[in-house]
This record gives sequence, structure tokens and C-alpha cells, in this order.
Amino acid sequence: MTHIDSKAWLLIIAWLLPLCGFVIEVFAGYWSHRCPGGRYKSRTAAYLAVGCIGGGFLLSLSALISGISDWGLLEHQTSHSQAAPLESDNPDAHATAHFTVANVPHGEDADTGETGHGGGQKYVSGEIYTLGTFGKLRIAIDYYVDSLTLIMFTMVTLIATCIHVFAIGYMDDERTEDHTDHQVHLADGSHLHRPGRFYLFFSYMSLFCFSMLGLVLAGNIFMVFVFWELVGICSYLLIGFYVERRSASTAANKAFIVNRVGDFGFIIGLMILWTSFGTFGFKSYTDGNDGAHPEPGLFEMVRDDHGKVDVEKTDHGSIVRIQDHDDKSASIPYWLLVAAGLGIFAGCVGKSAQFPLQTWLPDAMEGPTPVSALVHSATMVAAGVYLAARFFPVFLPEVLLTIAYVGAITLFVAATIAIVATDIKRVLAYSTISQLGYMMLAIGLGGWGAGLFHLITHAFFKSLMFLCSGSVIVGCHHEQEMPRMGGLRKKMPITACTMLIGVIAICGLAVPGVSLWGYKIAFSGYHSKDAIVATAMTYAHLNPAHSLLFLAPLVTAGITAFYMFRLWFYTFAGEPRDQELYDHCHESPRVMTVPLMILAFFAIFCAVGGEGGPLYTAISHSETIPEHIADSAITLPSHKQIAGYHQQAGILALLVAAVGTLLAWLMYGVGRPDPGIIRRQFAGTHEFLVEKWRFDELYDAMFIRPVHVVAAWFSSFDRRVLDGVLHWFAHTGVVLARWNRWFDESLVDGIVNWIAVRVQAIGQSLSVVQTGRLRQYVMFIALGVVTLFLLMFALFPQT
Amino acid sequence: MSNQPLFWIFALLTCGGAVGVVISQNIVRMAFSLIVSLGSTAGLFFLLEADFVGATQLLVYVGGTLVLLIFGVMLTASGPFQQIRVSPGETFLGAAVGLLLLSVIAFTVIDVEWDTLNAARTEASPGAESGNTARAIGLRLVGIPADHEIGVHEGRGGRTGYLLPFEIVSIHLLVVLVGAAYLARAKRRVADGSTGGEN
Amino acid sequence: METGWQAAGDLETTMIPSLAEATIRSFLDGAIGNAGWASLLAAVVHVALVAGFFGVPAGIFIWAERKISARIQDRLGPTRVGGRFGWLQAPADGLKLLQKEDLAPKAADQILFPMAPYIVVVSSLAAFMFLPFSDGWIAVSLDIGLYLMLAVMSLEVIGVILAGYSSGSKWALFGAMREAAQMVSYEIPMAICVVIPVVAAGSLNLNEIGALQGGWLGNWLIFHDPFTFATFFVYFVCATASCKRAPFDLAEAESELVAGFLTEYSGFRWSFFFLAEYASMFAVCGIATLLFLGGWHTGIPGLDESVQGLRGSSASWPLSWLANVLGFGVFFVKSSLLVCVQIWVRWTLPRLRIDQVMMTCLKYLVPISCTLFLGAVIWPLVLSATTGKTTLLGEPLGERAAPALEIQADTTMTGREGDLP
Amino acid sequence: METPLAYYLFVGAVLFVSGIVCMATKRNGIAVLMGVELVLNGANVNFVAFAHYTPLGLDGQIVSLFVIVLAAAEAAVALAIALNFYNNHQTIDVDRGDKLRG
Repeated sequence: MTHIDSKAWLLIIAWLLPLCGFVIEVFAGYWSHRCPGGRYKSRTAAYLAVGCIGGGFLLSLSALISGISDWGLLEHQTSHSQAAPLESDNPDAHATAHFTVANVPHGEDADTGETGHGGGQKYVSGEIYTLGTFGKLRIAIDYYVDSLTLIMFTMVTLIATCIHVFAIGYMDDERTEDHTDHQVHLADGSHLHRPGRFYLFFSYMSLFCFSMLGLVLAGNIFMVFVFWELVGICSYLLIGFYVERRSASTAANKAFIVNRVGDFGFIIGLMILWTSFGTFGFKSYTDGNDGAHPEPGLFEMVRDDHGKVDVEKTDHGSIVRIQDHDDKSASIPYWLLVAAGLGIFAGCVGKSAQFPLQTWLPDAMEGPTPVSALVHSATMVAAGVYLAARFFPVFLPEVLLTIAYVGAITLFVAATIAIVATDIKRVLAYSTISQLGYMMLAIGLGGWGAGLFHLITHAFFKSLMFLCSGSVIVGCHHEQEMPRMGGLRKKMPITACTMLIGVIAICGLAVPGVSLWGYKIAFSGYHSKDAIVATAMTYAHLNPAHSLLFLAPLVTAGITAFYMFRLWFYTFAGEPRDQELYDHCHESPRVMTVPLMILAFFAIFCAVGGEGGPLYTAISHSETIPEHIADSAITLPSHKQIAGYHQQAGILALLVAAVGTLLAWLMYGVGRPDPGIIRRQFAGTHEFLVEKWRFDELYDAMFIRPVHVVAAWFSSFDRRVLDGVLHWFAHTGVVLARWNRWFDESLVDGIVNWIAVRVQAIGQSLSVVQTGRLRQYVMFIALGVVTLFLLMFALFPQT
Repeated sequence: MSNQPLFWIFALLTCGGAVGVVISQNIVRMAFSLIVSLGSTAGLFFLLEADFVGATQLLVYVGGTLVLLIFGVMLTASGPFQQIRVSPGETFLGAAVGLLLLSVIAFTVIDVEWDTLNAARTEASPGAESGNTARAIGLRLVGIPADHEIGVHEGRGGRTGYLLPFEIVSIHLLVVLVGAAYLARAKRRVADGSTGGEN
Repeated sequence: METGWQAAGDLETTMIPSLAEATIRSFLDGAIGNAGWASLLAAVVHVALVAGFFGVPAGIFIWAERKISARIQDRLGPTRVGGRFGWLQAPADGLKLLQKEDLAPKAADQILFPMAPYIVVVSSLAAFMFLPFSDGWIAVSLDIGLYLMLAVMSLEVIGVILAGYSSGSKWALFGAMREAAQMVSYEIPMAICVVIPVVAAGSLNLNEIGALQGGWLGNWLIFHDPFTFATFFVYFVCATASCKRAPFDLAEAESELVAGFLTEYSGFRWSFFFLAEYASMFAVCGIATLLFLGGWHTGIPGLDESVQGLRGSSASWPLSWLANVLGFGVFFVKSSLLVCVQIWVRWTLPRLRIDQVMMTCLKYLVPISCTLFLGAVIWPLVLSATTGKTTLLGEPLGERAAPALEIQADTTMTGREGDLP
Repeated sequence: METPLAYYLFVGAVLFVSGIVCMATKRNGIAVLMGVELVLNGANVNFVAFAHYTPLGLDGQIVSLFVIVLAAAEAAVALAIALNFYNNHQTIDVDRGDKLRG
């Protein structure tokens, strides 16, 4: 390990801190938590975990600040600053201007990419440790740090810190030697009693943070895969935290198995990439190669410095020239690269719960709420989006189109299901899926920055809402059904208030046309969703065949607003529906509300300035802007083009969201039209949605039943044929053994026994001499001596 | 000077004591006979000009026998003059075997021509008449062969000593003493309250 | 010292096995003319002399014990028998005991019971054979004289045990067993204590050890080094214990065991035990005198040298005889003073318990004596390394062994037959 | 005239045979030990006699010294064994020790 950049150092330490925490907690946790005499265990494990992740946050923050100063992350990229006057007074002019250059796409943006690269590398990459070299294959622990990594690190550690602190309060009832799980009913009607697993929870959380940070830090796709799986394991452990609950263990299994499907594609992608490119690395090392020509990474091989993919047509179909490679003629078939991209994306689909693998995420809400907040909304599911974004340079237009459609379908399907869900956490879960669909859509549409922008903002407000729901659940004594709540804002004002902030943020509501010190009055969600919708609108204009990709997010924006406000009105507004629940309800302690307020702050302000703001600017420094591929049917929108549609898209989205909000207020705030009547009128649709578009049934029919049939067939084959052969062998063995036994018993044993009997007889006859009497022995000696002498005299006389 | 009468006295006492040990049935009388026999043997050693061996015989063997005596008294203390008799047949058998052995050894002793050895000895060491062998033995034990008879014999080398056996025997003695003390240690019983005094 | 050293240094003369034998036997040889008879007669004379040295001091000490104990107890003691001081008391007692009936209990072992006193008295008497009363006045002068003397004295306890056992009485048996345990235990520190001056002197020959300490007081082995000084007192304690003297007289503790192994004895046989006890007191004190207190030397610088000068002129035997008589007187006075100390201790200190006796020996005296031995061995090495001398006060004594060693080493190196002792 | 060597050897033989017979006929464990002592002494007499009468010189005496020392050691161990035997059997009759097992 030669030289490692200071930012990388900071991140590596921030990455390893939770691992230390995990090791200490998991090995020493149980004992450290015994208090002398008291039945309560101490909070040491939680403090340790919070300390680790908080330290990680501080380190990440310093790394981010260092990155900002080193790379100038807050400065707009040269051509951007002029070409993207975001809130320009004259949007039409821009729009027309950009339509004219649409035929010659990305002329200016290509320069941007060049300057982005040429103006000093804005990433650091290097090796921490080589695990092994197997021929050409080199497996190492690498790091790859660019602005995206820095921001992801900061975001993950910040949210994780908040959630850890929140969890101290949420998991408090686990801090006992005798915890009663009221949701597990034993055969005798009683509830399960078990020791509290307070320390275990925090050790899992620490392991999760370690894995997630490792995933973000990874400098090669193999390491990404390793941590990808580690994240999956943590998810499995945390979903199944209440392992005694059947639903929890089933959900954990489901999450794990569904993820395997995606990972299968991931592995295929990995294999294609390795066989074709011979490396797993993202980009060449900047650290540690002392002047030598760095080994090129995947991104550099696929695209040149201008983001151009070198496609050639040959007799056997299109091929892609591998660039920056020793062998100038090295190439990869076009379709194979597409397959690799689809494979990688399949992994993202599984992890980010995209259609058609979205079914596991709602079930994952069986885990404790902080887990839902951290793992299943803010970070882990975002890992899929992160990977899709990270691998953006490798994705060819066909792949991007697939991504876009998957995202569009997902966001719509999930949003529709969320309308009818009644469990507060499930509403949020479907909302998460839907929002992840937005991000995927954005990436697929070429709105790389918009997708990641939304990833960050969504992480903040979604974790905020989950923690709010956790606060509600704790306050209502583990009641999650919204129909039993209502009017809680009086009982838990802070929660209600912060939740409202989150809801407004996700709905993308804003005050149109008014700005304060040059900034729009809007929460973070408005900016990011606006960016996506604008991208989609531009895309739809450029590729009219794919207009659906614009309509879906637009409509869903309204649906989102509807179901989110439905949730808020259901829970906090109106009159209490269950008086008893209401009476026992209480506001959560400070340890839980303070993280809420911190997250609320970020949910409001993290995206301030929108696409001109610091967050988006910093993210965009990592962007690879793809150059148009010659005979591709798809034209990706450029930044300039998008900027032209921004105004329109913003107004449209706001309008739709406002409609959704209004509808929600009418139905659930005012109660007119009565939701019950609507439900009855659209009973079929409602049932269809309640059953989650019958995906589970579909999978049951498509996969599970056929598998059962095939398995039954194999089982009968096993029983009839294989068992028969085995039985025949066994029978023959028995016959042989019988004969062998006869041989052993009669012949071998006969000889041995005969010898033994002889020996025993001799011994018996000799044992008469062995009296144990000392005096006789002495006598024998004397007699023996005399006999010897006499023999000697007799045999050798006169010698 | 003629030592014949002294030899006869000591020899008779030695043999008589030994036979007394065999014949006697009382353990203390046996021990007394043994002391007589061993003491007379020491006398024989003095006659053979082995003063140091004789003195050691007195000190060590008599000390050892003393302990034997104590044990004999202690372990047969259930009756004041307890005797464990053997059957006359056994006694006769033992005597017969003993006589047979004695006759064999006596035959051997008589059968050998000892005079040649005697002659060799008189030639080899004309002046070793003094019994003051203590210093020579001591030097020999620490590895300095001061005995002129041995020192000059060819094939033995000039440095014949017994330092190593001496050390080995010393360690051996120590080990044996510790071991014996361990073997014979008192098996302490748990003291009941009445005997809890100073001891 | 000069003369003494010269006498000791002249190996050929001092290493003659028995000086006194030589004189008496040569005298008789000249008178009778038959060597065999002469040596027999000389042996008889020696035995008579030794018996005299054995009996007379014992008698004196029996009387002295009575007088001293009486004085300690504020009495007069015997005053009538034989005149002023009752000096005939001991012979009178002996006479009385001789007249008594020789009793033996029925339960006693009829062979061992009468024999036990003889063993005691013979072993006690035999010890005197190796004790030089003056320069050359020794019955058998051996290189291992001290060793043999200790060996012979240790035989005494066999008689005691036999006496205790053969009496057929439990008191006697108890006493004998106690005596055995005590003797066997105390022999260990006593032997170690005896070895310490032997190391300093470099010889086991009591006559040589005595002769070495001539000159002046500083040459006495007790002043040889601090360790020998301490050793003297340890030895004295052990010696007292090995004589069964109070406060170590557990074998005959009247208050518990009637009279211990003496219970069944009376008359003549009883007096033998008594005689042997006082004789061995004198013997151990004689050893102490010889080993530590300069033997027959007065310790006064001029006097010792002139007396030694008388001895050196062996031509005129009456003069050397006179010198030896003087030496005997000095030796006797020193030993008697030590005996008187033993008597004094007996009438002053109360008796110990048997476990205290054993503990004193095994827990204290043995470790102390071992430490002293170690110190005495290291002392001359340290001293010669620092000051160049091997003693502080007197002339170096241990060098006596050095020339002999050198000669022997030469013999071995050259293979030449040396004329060695 | 000097005593012939054979006389000493005969004395040694008598000691030796007495020891053997003592071991063979006595049932008392202590007596058996005494027999052992006698046997060793018979050997010692031979050693010292040979040392005196042959060119063996001091070697014989030294070996006999070793024998004496080792006999003392043997006696110590044997007595300890006898004591244990007595503790276990309440007797020192060696014929009672014919169990051939713990």
C-alpha cells in the first residue's frame, strides 16, 4: 500500500469503524450488557454503535469538505454555468435553441465531459489490499472515491446516525432479560418470553453500515458484489430480527430469495464483464501506481474520454471496440455488452425492489421500524440505484431504455397499491418502491444527475417519514393499522409536524412563482422530482414513441401526493377512531424526536437551490455524459434540452401533485366523497390493488407451482429409480456381509480363539507359580541359581 | 602382626549373628543379631585395612538397622512379643535350599586358585598396609585417582574417578529420601473439635 | 604456633597412626622382647587407661552434679561422705548399687534385658578410644578418628532401645521410642556442625585438629570465622540433646514415663546407664573442646609455644610427658567447664515437650546448621578474594591440606608412585 | 601368616545365604528387609576382601561404599512401603500381600 489519498483514508476509516463496533458488540455484547443485579441491560452497545457511525459521519463530512475544496465541487462546470440558467426568465428561448441542436446531440456537453476529465481527475482510486491474484484475475479491496461516493458516504452516515439514535429509544423494550413478544402466540396461549436482543440489534446495524459503506467505497465490481451480498445478509438478519414471529422469518426468507434472483443476473453480468474486459476495476488507479501506465478500468474501456462508445458493424453483427487496451483490436459483441448491462441491472432490480421483483420490500416491514427506515428506504434499496448510476457508463441505450421502462412500471404499480394499503409502514414501503422507480426511470432516461439527486433527497425525507411512523408505532403501542388511528397530531405534535414536512417533501409541493433570496420556496422533494419529470418530458419530446415514460411519472406524482396525504390525514388529522388507542397514545421521548427534527431539517433544505444548488452541482461532477451512438433509435436528452423543459415540467408536476393533495384532503380530511363508497363502487379494482396486483399469486402460479410439480417428479424419480438402485446395492452388500460374517466367525475367529485358548491354558498352568508370595519368589531365585550352577558344572566341567 | 585370632573372633560373630537373624523368631532379637553381625563385619573391614568403609558400615548400617528396629517394634506392637511363625515344612525347605546354595558357593570358593591373585597383589603393592584410606577414597570420589596401585595401571588411564557415580548417588539419595517421606507421610484425618489444640 | 605448625607440617611424623601406642608399645617391646605379646600388653594398658579416663570423670561429674544442683537449689548437697565436700559420694553410691539385687521383670526379654546396659556402656567407652587427651595421648589415632567416634557414640542408642523394648513395660517402650526419634533426628545437625570445623581444619584426625589450634587464642577454631563461632553453640545444643540431658531428657521424663527406659532397671545395670550418660557428656564436651576450643592448648601465646617446645624435644621423653600432662590438665578443665554448663542448664531450664524437641531439631537446628555450613565454606573464599588471607584472627589453618594435595596431584600427573598416607 | 582370601569369601557366603534364607522363611516384612541387608553385606565383604587381596585396590572399597549408601536408600524406600503396607493390611505379614492387584 503505497500512497492513499487523504479523502480515501478518511472514508476507509469511516468504513472500518462500524466493523470494529460490530465485532465488539457481537462478541462482547451479551456480557457487557449485564447490569449487576438489575433486570435492565445497559445501553453500552447502542452508544458504541452510535459512536462508530457518528465518528464515521464526522470523517465522511471532513472527506466531503476536503473533496469540495480539492475538486471545487460547488462550482458549476464550465459550460453548465452558462448553459443552465435554471430559473431563467425566458424558458421558451432556451427551448427553441435546444431543439435546433437536437439533431447534433451533445455538441457542447461533449466538451463538458472533456473538461470534466481534463480539468484534473475528479476521482481517486487505489488499492487497499490485494486478496489474491489468479492468473489474469486480480481480486483486491479497492476504493473509488468521487463526488458521488463522498455524498453517499455523508448521506448514509448521517441518516444512519440519526436512525441509530432513534433506535435507542425505539428498541428500549428489548433492553431487558425477559422480553415478552406479544405478537408470538405459543401453543398454550401465552406470549413468547425471551432475553432482550438490544445489543444484537445494534451489532447488526453496525454490520449493515459497514457493508453499505463498503459497497459505496468499492473500487471494483467484484467488491461491490461482495458487499452487495453482505448488505443482503444484514437485511435478512434485520428483517428476521423478531425471528420467532412466523411472518418475520418468512419475510426474511422472501427478501433473501427474491434478491437471489436478481443476483443471478448480477453474476452473469460479472462473468461477461470479466471474460470480455479482464478486469473488475471501475477506473484506473490514481493512487499507488508510481508513474506506470495504470491498468485501465471498465469505464475507460467501454467509453473514451468523450463518453463515446466505439461501435463497429461487422459481418457477425455489431461489435464494441474496447478502448484504452493493450490489444488495439480487442472488442466485445454489442449484444454481449447489452447482456452484461442487463445482468448488472437485474441485480439492481432485486436490490431496489423494482418490477418484477418488488414483492419482497413490503414484507420486509416486519423488521423493526429503524431497520425499515435505514435499510429499506434510505440506504440499502438505494444501493441498486447507486449501482445502476455507477455503472451508467457501461450501459448501452437499449439497457437504459429497459431501465426506464422498468422504473416507469414500478413507480406506477407501487403507487397504485399504496393508495389502498392501510398499514402505515406498508404505505411507506410502496411509496419507497415507487420513488425508487422514479430514480431508475431518471437514470434510464439519461437524467443521471436527476436520479441521484432524487436518491439523496428521498433518503432524507423517506427516512424521516419512516422514523415518524416508528414514533407513531411506539406511541400507539405497536399498532400499525391506520384505520385505528386518527387525530394523533394532538397527542404527538412533533411527530405530526415532522411527518407533514416529509409528506410535503415527497409530494413535491411548492409555492409557485415566489422566491426567497433567489431560492424557490419548496422542500427537497420538489426539486428532485421536478428534475426527473423535466428529464422525462424532454425525453418524451425527443423520442415520441416513448411518451409513456413521461406520463407515468407525471400521473404518479399526483397519486403520490394523494396517498401520502391520505396517510397523514388518516393518522394525524380528524377524530380518533379508536378511543382506547388514542387514550394510551403518547409522544415519543427526546431521543426519538431529536433525530426526527434533524432529518426534517435536511428534508427541507438538503436540495436547496434545486439544480443550481450545491448538492446537485456536487453530484454532477461525477457524471459521465454518454455520447450518442450512431445508429441507436434513442436520443438522450442533454442538460440544455432538459433545462428548456424545466419550467413546464415543474408547473405540470406541481399541478398534478396539488390535485392529488386536494383529493386526499377531500376524501380523508373532509370525508366527502366518502372513501368507503368509492371503495365499494370500485370493489374489483380495490381488491386487485389490495392484493398488490396479484403479483404474489402470479409468481405462485408461474414459479412456485411449476417448481413443486418438477420437484414432485424428481422426488418420485428419486424414490423409484435411484432408491431402487441403491436398495439393490444395499441388498447385495447385506448378502456379501452375511457370507463375510460366516467366514469371520467360523474361520478367522476360530483360529484366533484357538490361539487365545491355548495361550490362556498355558497362562493358567503357569499362574500357579505366580502366587504373589514374596518368600516363594526368593526361593525360586535361590533354586534357580543353584540349578544354573549345577547345570554349568554339569555341562562345562573344568573350563 | 598376625590378625588370625581377631579374624576368627569377628568371623564367628558375623556368621553367628547372621544365623541368629535366621533362627530367631522375635523381631527385636533378630535386629540385635543383625547389629552384632554388621558390627562384626565392620571389624572384618578394619582387618582388611578399609577403615573408612568400616566406619561407614558402623554409622550407616547401624543407623539403618536402628530404624529397622524402631519399625519392627512399631509395626509389631499389637502384641508385645508378637511372632509370625512359618510352618516347619517351609522352614525345612528354606534351610535345605540355603544349604544347597551355600554348598555351591563354598564349592566355587574352594575350587578357585586364589594364591595366584595373592601373589599378584603382593607384587603390586608392597606398601599399602595402612588402613588410612579415607583421604584416598575422598580424592577418588571427587575424581582424583590418588591410589598408586590403580593410577599406574595401563589401560585404565590416569584419571579414573568416581565423581559422576558419587554425584548420581547423592541425587539418588535425596530423591529417595523425599520419596520415602512422601510414601510414609501421615494420612491426616479431619480433626474433630476435641483435638484441636496445639501440636 | 610456629612449633605447632612445624609439627603439623612434618607429615611423616604427625601422620603416624597412633603416637601413644608407639610409645607404650615400643617401651613394652623393649622390656619384653616379643612383639606379639608387647602389642597385646599395650592394648591392655590402653584399655585400662581409657577405662580410667572413662570412669573417673564420670564419677567426678556425678558428684559435681549433686553439688551444683544443690547450690542452684540453695542446698548444700552431699557433705559428709569422705570429708568436707562429700567427695566420696560417687564411689559410695556405686558401692551401694553394686550391692543391690539384680532384678529382672518376668515380662522382660531374658537375653536382651541384661545385655542392653553393656551395649550402652561399651559404646560410650569405645568412643574414648578416639579422643586425644593431649598431644598424642590417644588410644587409636586414625585419619577418620572423629568419624569413627561419632559412629561409635551413635551405637549407644541401640542399647537404650533394646533396654526399653526388652523391659516389657510400656513406660520403658515409650521412653525408648522417644529416645530413638530424638537421637536419629539430632544426629543430623550435630554431624553437620562437626563437619564445619573439619572443613576449616582440613582433617578428620582429632589429634591433628587439636595440634593445629596451638599458638594463641585466635587460632582456636571457634574464632576461625563467624560461622564456626555460631556453630559452636549449635553443636553444644545438639550435643546436649544427644546425651539426653535436660531440657531434652524426654526419654526418662519422670513426670510422664516414671523413668523412661530405666524404669525396670536397678542396681548395677542401672548404674551402667548412669555412668554411660556422664561419660558421654564428657565425650561430647571433649569433642567440642577439640574442635572449637583449642583442645589441650591454653590459648596464651607465649605459654603455648614453650610447652610445644618441650614436646618437640622428643629425645627427653619426661619433658614431653610433662608437657602432655599439662595439656591433659588444660583439656580436662575445658571439657569439665562445658559439662558444668550442661549441668547448669539442666537445673535451670524446664523440660520441653517431645514435639517441641523434634520441632527444634528439624525446623530450626537443621536449617541453621546447613546455612552455617554453607557460610563456613564460602567465608574463606570470599575472605581470600578480598583480603588475601583465609582467616581474620589466627594464622591460616586450612593450608595444611594444600601441600598434600599438591603432592598427590603430582603423582597423578607423572604416574610416579608417591609415598602417601 | 595372613588370613587367606577364601576365609573372607566364606564369611561373605554365609552372610549371603543367611540373607537368602531369611528372606525365604520369614513372614515378617521387616525381617525380609533384614535378609536383604544381610545379602548386601555378604556382597560387601566380598568387595572389600577382593579390594585387599587383588590389584583392585580402592575400587572395591568405593564400590562397597556405594553399596552401603544405596542399601540405606533402599531401606528408606522399603520401610516406607512397609509402613504403607501396614496401613493397608494392619499387619506386615508379607504373605498377606499376595493380591497381585491394587
